[in-house]
Amino acid sequence: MLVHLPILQVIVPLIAAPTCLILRKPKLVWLFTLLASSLAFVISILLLQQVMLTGTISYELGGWSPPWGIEYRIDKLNAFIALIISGVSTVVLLAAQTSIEKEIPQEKQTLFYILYLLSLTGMLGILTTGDAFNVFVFLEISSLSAYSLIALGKDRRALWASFQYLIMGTIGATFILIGIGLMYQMTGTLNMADLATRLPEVAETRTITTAYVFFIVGVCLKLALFPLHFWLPNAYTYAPSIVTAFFAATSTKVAAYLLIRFTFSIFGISFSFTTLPMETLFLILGISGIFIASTVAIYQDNIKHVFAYSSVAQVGYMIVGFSLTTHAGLTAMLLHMFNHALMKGALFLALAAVVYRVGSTRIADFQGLGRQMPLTMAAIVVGGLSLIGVPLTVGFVSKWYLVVAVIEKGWWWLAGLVLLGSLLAVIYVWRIVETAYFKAPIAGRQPVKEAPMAFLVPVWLLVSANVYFGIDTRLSVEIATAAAKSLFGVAQ
Amino acid sequence: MEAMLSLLSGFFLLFGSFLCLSGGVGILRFPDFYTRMHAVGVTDTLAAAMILIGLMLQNPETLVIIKLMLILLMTLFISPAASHALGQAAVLNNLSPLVDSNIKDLDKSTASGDKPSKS
Amino acid sequence: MVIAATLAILVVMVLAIIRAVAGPSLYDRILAVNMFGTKTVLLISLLGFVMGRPEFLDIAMVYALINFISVIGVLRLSDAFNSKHNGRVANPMKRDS
Amino acid sequence: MVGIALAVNQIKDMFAVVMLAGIYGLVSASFFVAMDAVDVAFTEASVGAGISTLLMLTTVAMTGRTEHEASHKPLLALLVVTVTGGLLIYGTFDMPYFGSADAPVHNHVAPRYIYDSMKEIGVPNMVTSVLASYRGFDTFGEVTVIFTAGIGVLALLSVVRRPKNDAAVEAINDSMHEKHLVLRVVIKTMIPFILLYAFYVQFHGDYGPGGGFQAGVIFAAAIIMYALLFGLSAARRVITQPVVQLLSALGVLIYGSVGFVSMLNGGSFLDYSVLSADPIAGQHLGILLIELGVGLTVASVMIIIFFSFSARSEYQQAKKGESL
Amino acid sequence: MTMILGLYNYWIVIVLMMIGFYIIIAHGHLIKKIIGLNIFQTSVFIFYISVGKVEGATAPIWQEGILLYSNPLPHVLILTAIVVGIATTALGLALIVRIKEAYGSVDEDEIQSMDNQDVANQEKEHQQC
Repeated sequence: MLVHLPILQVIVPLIAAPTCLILRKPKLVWLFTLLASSLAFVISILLLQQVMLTGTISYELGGWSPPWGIEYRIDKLNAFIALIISGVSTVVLLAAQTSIEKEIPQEKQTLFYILYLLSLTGMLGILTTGDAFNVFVFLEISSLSAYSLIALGKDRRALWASFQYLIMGTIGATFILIGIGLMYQMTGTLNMADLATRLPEVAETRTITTAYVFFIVGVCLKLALFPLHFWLPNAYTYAPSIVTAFFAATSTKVAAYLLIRFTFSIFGISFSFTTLPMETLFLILGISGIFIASTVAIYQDNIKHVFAYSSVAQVGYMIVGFSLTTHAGLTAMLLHMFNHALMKGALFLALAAVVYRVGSTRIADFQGLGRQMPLTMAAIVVGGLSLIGVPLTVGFVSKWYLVVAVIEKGWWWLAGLVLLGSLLAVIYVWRIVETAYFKAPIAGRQPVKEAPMAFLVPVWLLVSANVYFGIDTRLSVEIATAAAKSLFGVAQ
Repeated sequence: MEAMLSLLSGFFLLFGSFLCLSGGVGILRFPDFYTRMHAVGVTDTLAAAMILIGLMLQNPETLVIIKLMLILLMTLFISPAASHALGQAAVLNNLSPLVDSNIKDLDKSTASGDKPSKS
Repeated sequence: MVIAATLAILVVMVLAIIRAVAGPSLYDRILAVNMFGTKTVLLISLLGFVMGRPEFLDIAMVYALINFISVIGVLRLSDAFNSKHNGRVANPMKRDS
Repeated sequence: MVGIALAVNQIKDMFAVVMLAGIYGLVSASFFVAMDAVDVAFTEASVGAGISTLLMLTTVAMTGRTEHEASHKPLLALLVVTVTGGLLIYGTFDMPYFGSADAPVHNHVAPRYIYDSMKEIGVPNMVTSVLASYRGFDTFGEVTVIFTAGIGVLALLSVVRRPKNDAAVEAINDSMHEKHLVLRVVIKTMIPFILLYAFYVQFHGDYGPGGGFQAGVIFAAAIIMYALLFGLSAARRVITQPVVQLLSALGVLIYGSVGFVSMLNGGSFLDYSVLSADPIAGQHLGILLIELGVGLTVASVMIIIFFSFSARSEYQQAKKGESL
Repeated sequence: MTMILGLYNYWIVIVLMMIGFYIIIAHGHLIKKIIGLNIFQTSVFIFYISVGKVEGATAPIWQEGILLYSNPLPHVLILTAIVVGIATTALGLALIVRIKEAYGSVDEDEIQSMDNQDVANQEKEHQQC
């Protein structure tokens, strides 16, 4: 069965989804979903191991050799990100049952888990596939399920947020489709590896330039890169808490993966960055994303909004790493993807616990929670510290690598800007800490209890991962470096 | 025989096209809904039948002829039924026909059939 | 001949579109759509002959079907719409039937 | 087509717009036929002109007909559109000319599909062989997409049915009977033939245009037609909600299990050649099975979607009736 | 001149795409947005199919004696894409129905202002307690 691991990675959650519809009982379905997700996690660990040992794995679907058939191609990069996503998904699912029971009506819970699994399938499918059109198909699976998941939120604004996301997401997907179509027109192939070998011949043409631009714009819509981020804050805020925790940790990573994959492995560095002034553009967008989104985050009254805008800002950091076009920059970006998944997963999951107890995430409702829910709030504090980039947390590691990469390039001013961005994070995290610990509980409100174990266990799992990978950086750094190296190896 | 068939087929096709065109002119030029419907409803079915028969006479394989027959049958079923439903719906919703005295009414009646809702 | 018929139908299709765009009443549009649908059926059948592959009549059949369904759907739903928005205001013709 | 699109832009009456969109679907389908894409035309006709128009109409009927005057200036939109369009036009300048046979598209991957598929798969319709075998996984993804949509719509629109509403709905349906007598008779006679035709499309997909997806849509269309004229509850009596849901899941599972069986037989996922001793027979079997899976899922999801929409609208009406 | 003849088809497609795109962005009515989305996507489909066309070729269904076929691959891709399109449309419409129920409107601006109202209301509520 080991040969079939690449496909099993995607197929396990995919097959599990319709099976859930047959099982029906929400509790049973939850267990089953958890099982499928953890199975996917195990598979991704095995895959990563295999890739680190033997190099890229290729799996031919349907027994047709590429470029005729669809190929699954696992290398260090996507094995790494698949690990993040299936891992976070499993941990988040641990808490799902308790949270969902309160937030979603009984008869829709089964559907919720199915959509969750499908969304996971879509993301894993995007990661593992080696075929450009297959990317589009799985992108749509993940986004369609994402729209419905977000719309399951209790507030009516969830519907509107979901609709906006649907419009933006579909425009993005159609742009990606146009990009793929143009590439196909010029090269006659859809297989990524094959595209990479055939593109240089036609790289000079205007058509390919257009294809690249369309593809990138489409991906950036999904990535919520700064000027195209409008859908994200509301979608994250009004979605059911579990969904927010899952998406915040994963969905932007997948889009970022697509960006890396197409820029580095398919179009190639020389095309992306010498023919077009992409790196400057990305640098500007990244920096402005960091500052504007962080500033907006400071003025938000809903903590989910705060962290959602902070997500947009964190995407900015990733893009800065990306735009350096150096090995170190890419490593920093990958590390930040990993770390950001850990911290945002922890933060939003802790918020889910707060929603479970308090029923709201407005900052005013946090008054006095520091004493009433000490463990949850402690988790938020650690997550926040990580967001700022305090030493001993993962946030520090990736910021460190980013700054080193920037300095390596000799751009001192940029290093300064990155640090300044962290200062903004200090402000919005401090607001939360202040309300939670230094303000008296709202008078007249029933004192709330600590969150149940179903939340505390996964939250603290993620928090301790935050700290662990902040201290022992060997594993994550090693993988990220290897992945970055392999990307540059392919490109050069 | 061959020539005969193709001649016949040509005749049917031409006649069908003519009917089609007259229907088209009708739908465009007639003054109100019911007359337009008359123009279309009458010509449509026959035109379709003519053209399909003309195609059948083009002498293709049996399977194709069977399919053409099926399409023909379906049109014969569908077209009148659709026209009927359409006309009935128009009547039920008080779309009044254009009689020479009530040119003014036309505006009113179309407005009632096409009334924008408030919600 | 086949080509002549195709051209004639194309012209009629254009006329139908004009009517569909111009309206004025809802039923005019439905009528135009219906006519357009039947003409498309014919066009597809003719195209099959023009291109020399007359096996593709299946598509024409589906068109006929779908066209019918959409006309029915439009009528049915516009009915629902009208009855909903004109509310329970007396509609004598409706009561009678 | 440009004219239609512009008209869609201008007209404010949503009914008219939806109908024009339906015509747009028909026109583009005719265009697909002219471009040799018969399978695509098939699908576009049934989906673009049929199902999606119906769904839109249902929505329009539930939400109201007119559009407000746009209050904000569309200048920015115009700018964005012009830039995008300009970029695309810029991109076309280096394209191979339309229809030229020596474009890279026709010379790299495609020739194998065209010239070897008969030998390798033995199915005359190349679209089917590419769809089901060479790129079978894409189609699996497609089935999953449609399944996702079904579940999503269900999650959004499903209503807990209360018996009290049924009576009111039943009354409306009774009043419908006389009015739609002619149509009812016509449709009652036609439905068996349509279903038969759906099966023909399903199993003839190897030799002509058609296949699981189109057959599923036609099958669903027949049921939808029945529901339109005989009322939702009558249609529900024929096909109950749990059964449809089960079938939609079953379709995906059939597809997946074909993949697993080929995996167990020593091939890779969805490698039909190992399903039988003779690779060609194996391919045939595999394609047959997965088309069945596709057909099942598509038909049942379409029915789910449509039922959810009209159940919601009945629910709204019943609610309104109560409040009056 | 050859360029115009060789590319006009694509240009028309692009014009269509842009009209669809414009409808999505500029119109406030949600259903119209979905229709615009449909037009946009359909135009992309037409583009793909145009790419697959070979002059003088016929539909890719094998038949004795025919040698030149159009490229079947774009057809397959577009079949998939159409399905994706209808899936999106259905979901979008379902959302619209729910939005109408929740907000009583299907106009972008109205909903937006109601949303802002919601936020403001919440603030007020909060200040009261």
